[in-house]
Amino acid sequence: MLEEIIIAGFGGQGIMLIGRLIAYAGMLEGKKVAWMPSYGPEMRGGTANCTVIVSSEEIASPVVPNPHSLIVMNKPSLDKFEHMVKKDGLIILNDSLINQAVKRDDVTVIKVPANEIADQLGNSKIANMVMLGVYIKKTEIVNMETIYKALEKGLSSHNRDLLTLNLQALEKGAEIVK
Amino acid sequence: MLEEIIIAGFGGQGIMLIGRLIAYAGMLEGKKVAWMPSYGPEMRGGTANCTVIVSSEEIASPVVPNPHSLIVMNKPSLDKFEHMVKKDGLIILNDSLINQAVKRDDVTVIKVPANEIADQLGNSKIANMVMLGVYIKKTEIVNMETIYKALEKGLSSHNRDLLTLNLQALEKGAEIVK
Amino acid sequence: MAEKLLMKGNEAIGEAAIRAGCRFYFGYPITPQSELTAYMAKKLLRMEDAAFIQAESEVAAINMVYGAGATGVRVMTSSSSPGISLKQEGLSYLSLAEIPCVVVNMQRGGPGLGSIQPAQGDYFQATKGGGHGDYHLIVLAPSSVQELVNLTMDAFNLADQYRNPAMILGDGLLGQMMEAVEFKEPPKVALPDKNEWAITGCKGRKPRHIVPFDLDPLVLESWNKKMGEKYTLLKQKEVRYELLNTEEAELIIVAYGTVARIIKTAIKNAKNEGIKIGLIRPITLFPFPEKVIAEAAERVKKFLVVEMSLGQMIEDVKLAVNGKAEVKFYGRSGGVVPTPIEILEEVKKI
Amino acid sequence: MAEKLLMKGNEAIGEAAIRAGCRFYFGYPITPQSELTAYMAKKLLRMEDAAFIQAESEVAAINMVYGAGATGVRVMTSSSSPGISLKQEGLSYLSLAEIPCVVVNMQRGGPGLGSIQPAQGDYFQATKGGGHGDYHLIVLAPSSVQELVNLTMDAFNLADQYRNPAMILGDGLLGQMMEAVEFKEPPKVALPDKNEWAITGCKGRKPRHIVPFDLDPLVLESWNKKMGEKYTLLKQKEVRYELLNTEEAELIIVAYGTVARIIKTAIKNAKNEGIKIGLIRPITLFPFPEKVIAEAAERVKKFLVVEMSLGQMIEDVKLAVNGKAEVKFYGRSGGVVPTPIEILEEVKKI
Amino acid sequence: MAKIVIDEERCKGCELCLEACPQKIIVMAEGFNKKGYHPAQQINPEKCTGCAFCALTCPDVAIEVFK
Amino acid sequence: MAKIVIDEERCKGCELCLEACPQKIIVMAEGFNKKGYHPAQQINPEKCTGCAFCALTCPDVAIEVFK
Amino acid sequence: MKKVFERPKSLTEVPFSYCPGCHHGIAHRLIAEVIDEFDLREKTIGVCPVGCSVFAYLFFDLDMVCAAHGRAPAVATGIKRAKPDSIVFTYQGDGDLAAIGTAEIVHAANRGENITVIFINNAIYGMTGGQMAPTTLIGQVTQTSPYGRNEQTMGYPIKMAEMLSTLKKATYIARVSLHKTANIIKAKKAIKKAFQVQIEKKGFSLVEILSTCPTNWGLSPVEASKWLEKNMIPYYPLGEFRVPEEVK
Amino acid sequence: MKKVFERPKSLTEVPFSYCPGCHHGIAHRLIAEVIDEFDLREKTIGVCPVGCSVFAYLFFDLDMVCAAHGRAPAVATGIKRAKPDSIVFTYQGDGDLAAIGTAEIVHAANRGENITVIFINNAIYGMTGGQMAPTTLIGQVTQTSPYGRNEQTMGYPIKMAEMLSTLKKATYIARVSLHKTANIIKAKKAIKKAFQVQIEKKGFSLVEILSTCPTNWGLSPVEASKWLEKNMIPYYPLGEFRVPEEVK
Ligand SMILES: Cc1ncc(C[n+]2csc(CCOP(=O)(O)OP(=O)(O)O)c2C)c(N)n1
Ligand SMILES: Cc1ncc(C[n+]2csc(CCOP(=O)(O)OP(=O)(O)O)c2C)c(N)n1
Ligand code: SF4
Ligand code: SF4
Ligand code: SF4
Ligand code: SF4
Ligand code: SF4
Ligand code: SF4
Ligand SMILES: [Mg+2]
Ligand SMILES: [Mg+2]
Repeated sequence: MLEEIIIAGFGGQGIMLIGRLIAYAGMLEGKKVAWMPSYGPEMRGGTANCTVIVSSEEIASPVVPNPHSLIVMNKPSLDKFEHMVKKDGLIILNDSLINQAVKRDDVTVIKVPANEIADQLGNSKIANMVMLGVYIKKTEIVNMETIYKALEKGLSSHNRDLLTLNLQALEKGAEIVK
Repeated sequence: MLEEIIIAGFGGQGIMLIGRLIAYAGMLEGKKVAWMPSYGPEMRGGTANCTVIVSSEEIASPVVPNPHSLIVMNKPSLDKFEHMVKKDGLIILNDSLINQAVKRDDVTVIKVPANEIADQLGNSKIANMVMLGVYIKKTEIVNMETIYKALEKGLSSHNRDLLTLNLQALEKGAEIVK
Repeated sequence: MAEKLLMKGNEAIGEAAIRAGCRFYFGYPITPQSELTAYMAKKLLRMEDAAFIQAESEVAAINMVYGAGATGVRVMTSSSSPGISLKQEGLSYLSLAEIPCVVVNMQRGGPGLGSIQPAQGDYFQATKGGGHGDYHLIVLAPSSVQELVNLTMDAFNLADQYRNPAMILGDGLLGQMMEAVEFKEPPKVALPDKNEWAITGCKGRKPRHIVPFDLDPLVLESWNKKMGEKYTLLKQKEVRYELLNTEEAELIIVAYGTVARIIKTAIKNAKNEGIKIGLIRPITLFPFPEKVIAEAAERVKKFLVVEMSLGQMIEDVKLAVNGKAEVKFYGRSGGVVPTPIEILEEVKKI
Repeated sequence: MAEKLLMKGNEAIGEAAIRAGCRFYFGYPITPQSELTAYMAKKLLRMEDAAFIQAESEVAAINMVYGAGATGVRVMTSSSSPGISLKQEGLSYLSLAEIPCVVVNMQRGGPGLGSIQPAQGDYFQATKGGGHGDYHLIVLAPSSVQELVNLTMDAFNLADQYRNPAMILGDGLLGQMMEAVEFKEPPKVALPDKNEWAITGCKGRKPRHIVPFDLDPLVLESWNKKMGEKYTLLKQKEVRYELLNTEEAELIIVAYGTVARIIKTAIKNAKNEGIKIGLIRPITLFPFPEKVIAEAAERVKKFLVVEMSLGQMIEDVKLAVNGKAEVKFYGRSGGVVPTPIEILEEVKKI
Repeated sequence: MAKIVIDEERCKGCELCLEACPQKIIVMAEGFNKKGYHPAQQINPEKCTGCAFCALTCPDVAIEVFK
Repeated sequence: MAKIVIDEERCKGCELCLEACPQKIIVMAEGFNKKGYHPAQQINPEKCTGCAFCALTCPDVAIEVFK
Repeated sequence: MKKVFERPKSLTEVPFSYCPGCHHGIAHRLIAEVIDEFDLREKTIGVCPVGCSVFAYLFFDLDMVCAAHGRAPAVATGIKRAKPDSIVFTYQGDGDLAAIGTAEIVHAANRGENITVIFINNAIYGMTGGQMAPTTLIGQVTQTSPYGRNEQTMGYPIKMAEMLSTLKKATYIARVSLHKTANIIKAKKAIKKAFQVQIEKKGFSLVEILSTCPTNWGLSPVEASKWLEKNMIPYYPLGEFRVPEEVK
Repeated sequence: MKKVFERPKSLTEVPFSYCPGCHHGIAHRLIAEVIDEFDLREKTIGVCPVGCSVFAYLFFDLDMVCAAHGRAPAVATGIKRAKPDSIVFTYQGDGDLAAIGTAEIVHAANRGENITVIFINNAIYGMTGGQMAPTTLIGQVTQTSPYGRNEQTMGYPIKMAEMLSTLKKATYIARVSLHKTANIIKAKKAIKKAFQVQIEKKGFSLVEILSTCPTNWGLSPVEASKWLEKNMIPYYPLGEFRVPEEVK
């Protein structure tokens, strides 16, 4: 089993966090994991992305030119990463900020109005969790429960107040996947 | 023709200057010359020495492990350089400051009471010129006149006031060599 | 078995250093190693008999290392390419003074301000001595977060054992990525007694000096020779490398660090296509595993060196191969990380 | 024929630089190159449209060079080993920014504070790039005061022609010794127009930038490649060396700078004893004269590399020889200058 | 009579102009611009004095003022 | 009753002690020491007050004072 | 209607890459306006530092050179000495100027280099993600002062304007702030004076600008401006520290 | 008779390698006496610079470390942080401290490192043969100011004591001179206070010592002391610039 994911969006959308959660959950489930951020001043207002690999075997190359899945939260990132996704791969896109169609027809596309859902839940910052919920439910790369655990363990104390809210967002996301 | 000389003494005794004068005079007479000082904090109160090479051919190695001639103006320098002089070479030593015999018997030794002579001339700083006078007269490596010319040209304006005195010292030195 | 933690490479180094007994860290922020500086701040500022200083510059940092190291404590600094350049004078001093310390370089694209993406353009600087004079750092090149941990611990031991600065030569990718790591007890090795030379105030003994100069060239030369002997010893005793498929290989790739991991994927893919590639991964860059390469060159006639640079380690590979085999090069630079696919394509061209 | 002057090597460089049109000098004193700084002060402080600054440090000096060089003027700095180490970050910046300039290193014994006597321990630093990233300086190695003059003039031309920093790699002995020199007109070569890139204020044109970074690795890589091409061109077109007795030699010594002169005496003495030694003296250390060495290795099976170091250039010689001949080494370090006698003894051992 | 023109795409929604405007006639728009920010927006333009405080304060030079 | 002892071989003939001595009882010797300097020398030792000004001023710590 | 406020000519059209509400943008605009008003665009050479403003060359429509971290004053010195008729300014952060570049700024000021230095004091290393700067306030939490800056081990925030004012050839030294419109107007006046000193070849001029870094302070831009007013200004008094007679 | 003046224990028997009349020797003796008087010899670590006093390790009978040129304050910081109970002093020339080492001294002072700095201001680079120091006086001829220091291109001599006194944690800062016996006595008092500040863990202390370099000034030792009095003291006022309440 080998899953390679790229997650991309604006800096500040919580891109890095959901990547870490997947990696952490993977580790908790005994898999090999690697998480690799884009870094540098891109973080300031620009775009941010990270790569996550979850695998049953030792991970050799941490560089993923062709991910199976793409979680994408803004337009520039869709432009940048769309063509990289493997044939028969998965693109989950944040419909709230991307009013643009995916050009490829050889991949599965799920459109998520993540910001709207997050706003409904009362905090626009948790759009990322909605996306994560969709992704986990769809791929079952790890159990949703492990993600909950990861959230509990992995969130800094500062963010912990938001735990319930985060869980709600995850569920909302999962609900989208019929 | 190849002459290799080491000149050594205390910093401040004008060691470097007489070396430069030989080199400069050599150049004026159309020979190849090289002058190489010891350098660094040795200059501060310690010992100083320089190597001069005057040659009719291109000078290859500027490093002279075994000079033909040694002009030596203090005891530590005699200790340091005596053994290096070539067999049948020449040692001119400043008798005023070195009350120690040369141990070797395979070299020519000339003892010069340079400081006394200089003091008599009224300036203890020109002991070096006395030594130079001895050396030139003895070896005739260059003409004494060329040394005069070198002195005129080569002395910084500051020292030029001392020109006559220097010439006198050179002569006094030359006189020692019968 | 110790608990597994998901950690960034940079933070893992910090934790490993602390577990190896390092209580003194002097550094200056720079991407992509800043998390290490931050980690040391977080930990050391709360520990007894410890110090963390964000120095005014890399120059100051390496000289603080020099001062602390001179007292015999375990001490570390870290930076990335431009900042490491600023430490060159200091590293040259530390080497002659034989002060053990660990220096981390999380390389980024260069030269100049370059980019902040991973690169391997500082190989020459690290292994040949970017500072003046004859000296070498012990240079360790990890290729995973776990190896960052292990080699950091080893680096402190090697530094102490040989009284020589040791460098962890990583890259931005290693520093930034997270993997699961375990912290085992740092390896216990017999180490020389620092009380023989450390500067601690002359209570109960004759005063000591750490003076990295001697104006008598013969004395200085004798020190140079002593250092030279140390390097020879390192070459005899401390060479480390990893081999993969070198026995059946028709072509051997030599690569270190991050690149070596990518090569492993390429090798796997190649196998599927029936192409037999082997990998020699130097783990110590100085001392360089020249013997194993020389031996391989007796059997295998094609070598490919892959680096994230215009070609630096290739010189050491060629020196080891010594004309016995063809040595080709493939490199990406400026912060570009090669993919397994392009490497396989390159292999096919040979 | 121009008048002969008896000049110290350091001062001769200064005079040559000024005659080559250099009006800007930024430096920091260090033995054994201080006379050069002093010479530039004496001359430039009395010239129009010129500047001399004793910078607050070597770091500041190289960055002043960067600023002045960016405006298109001919500019120089100089130092000796430890001071050159401090310039490594700057040299890396200058290289990527493609700012021409001339840097003089009058090497002394190292590492650390070392000694102040002549040495050649900075060969790696000079030729491989002691700073971070892939870059090379143009490195010229004179071996007499006259050659210091000639190569200094050439260095300015080469720097301008290739938009690359050029280094004069001398040593304390060359800087301190006096020999007779002539100053001929600096060679006139066709040079690219600096008005194409110099930063002078954007009057009458679009603004320009000198920005030695790009966060897009692909862009930075393209710059790296462009630099790589420049180095290839240098290797094709600018290699210089001197040959002595290489035709009849049974053993070839490779040596540069001061050491090469000493070898010449050794060769002469050897001839008297019936021993046939040849000399290959690299004048450009980067680009290194690898071809002529490779060719010689086809004929001559014994090489001896002599350096005032523990052995640095020997790696380039071995790379050129590529296993075709045996390459031995003899070195003195710490500021010790080998004598013709000991070299001849060494030869006899082979 | 005065007016301001806010360059929506330059605006990063920092709200400094809101604070700066003495007339308090700048608010944040509901929608997002291409970069994902809610841009600033003038309301009650008739109250604008053309004092340019908003423009002087805008870190992104996103505002022009006419009078 | 006071006296000073000048270490001839340490003395570099700088003459600072001459200047410093309120009694002006230090002069330079005629001869040279091993390093080639004329060392300082006390005259009229009976005038010495043991004030140690000479010693305090000597850069080479060449003077000891007894009282 | 007439345009009464527009983008200065010395800025390009490129949108700033700074974070929302970051004062770097305001400082940029003020400099550009001053250059426009003195009509210096064609003879000005800017030196950008390493810091968030490393990208300044994209935003100023001028000849620009990017210096190594901290070395902008040395680079500017080289430029100015080679081209004495140009107008040279550096733009530097507090990490750049007050930490790694301490020697360069002190000696450029001491030599009285005829350059203008714009010094952005935002009490933090912005670019590298929020480490302690020499100007970070006591108690301020940063990546490298995670328990707040502690004067016992880290010393007090350094007052560069005051320190440099002890140097005789530091002709014009002022400290201003950008947290309010009124201060922005004053800041521009100071920048103008600084350039005027250079135009008149009177020596070294420096304007220290208290600025926000909302991102690394962890505050909204509006909160950040308030934090600056409340915390920075009491410690870093605004005003002119050195003024040449004729420019007063 | 009793010995009323003898060689301090913290000096070795090795004769100083300094030029005749050079004040470095006096400064060495004063430091050694202070260390003796506080009985600190066994816990003191000295840091010598690169400069004529690079040889200080031969003369002090103490644990000594030689730092790279200018970096003594950083080296001392490393030592002191690793061994907080030791007494650490640096001994630095004006090239070392006021030129290449500017950043290190400013930040050691600003951090309030609990070390003592002895700063020998002899207005010249002695070791390297007489180049201009940042402290060289206007008009003074040196190897690199062959027509005299000119404030137009080289700036004014820098007053380090004054500059560092603007830093809050620079606890004790004084300037003294060695040109006369009376001054030597005062100098020792200042050095003693500086060490006392360190012993009491009160922070950074520095004594700037005006000294002669007869060799590179081209004067006899006696003339040099007079030159110092006549030229240096009017520009570099003697006195205490920073004194902690309790030590006054
Ligand atoms: C030699 C070197 N050291 C460190 C860095 C990393 N670095 C880049 S910017 C910066 C500091 C930025 O802070 P500041 O100067 O305050 O500017 P700001 O981003 O806050 O505007 C550092 C340490 C570097 N590029 N080069
Ligand atoms: C990095 C470096 N740059 C330059 C030098 C050369 N150097 C040695 S001592 C010195 C300056 C000495 O002057 P100062 O600090 O005033 O001490 P002094 O000799 O006057 O006591 C210099 C420039 C060096 N050793 N290292
Ligand atoms: S010009 Fe003045 S009144 Fe009008 S919107 Fe701007 S700040 Fe408000
Ligand atoms: S100040 Fe400018 S960037 Fe900020 S909200 Fe107003 S218009 Fe937008
Ligand atoms: S002790 Fe006083 S009186 Fe005696 S010699 Fe010395 S200075 Fe003169
Ligand atoms: S002060 Fe000391 S060194 Fe100088 S002359 Fe007197 S005794 Fe000699
Ligand atoms: S990190 Fe801070 S200083 Fe940098 S752009 Fe963002 S807000 Fe501005
Ligand atoms: S050169 Fe000057 S400072 Fe150095 S020892 Fe001689 S007199 Fe003293
Ligand atoms: Mg900042
Ligand atoms: Mg000095």
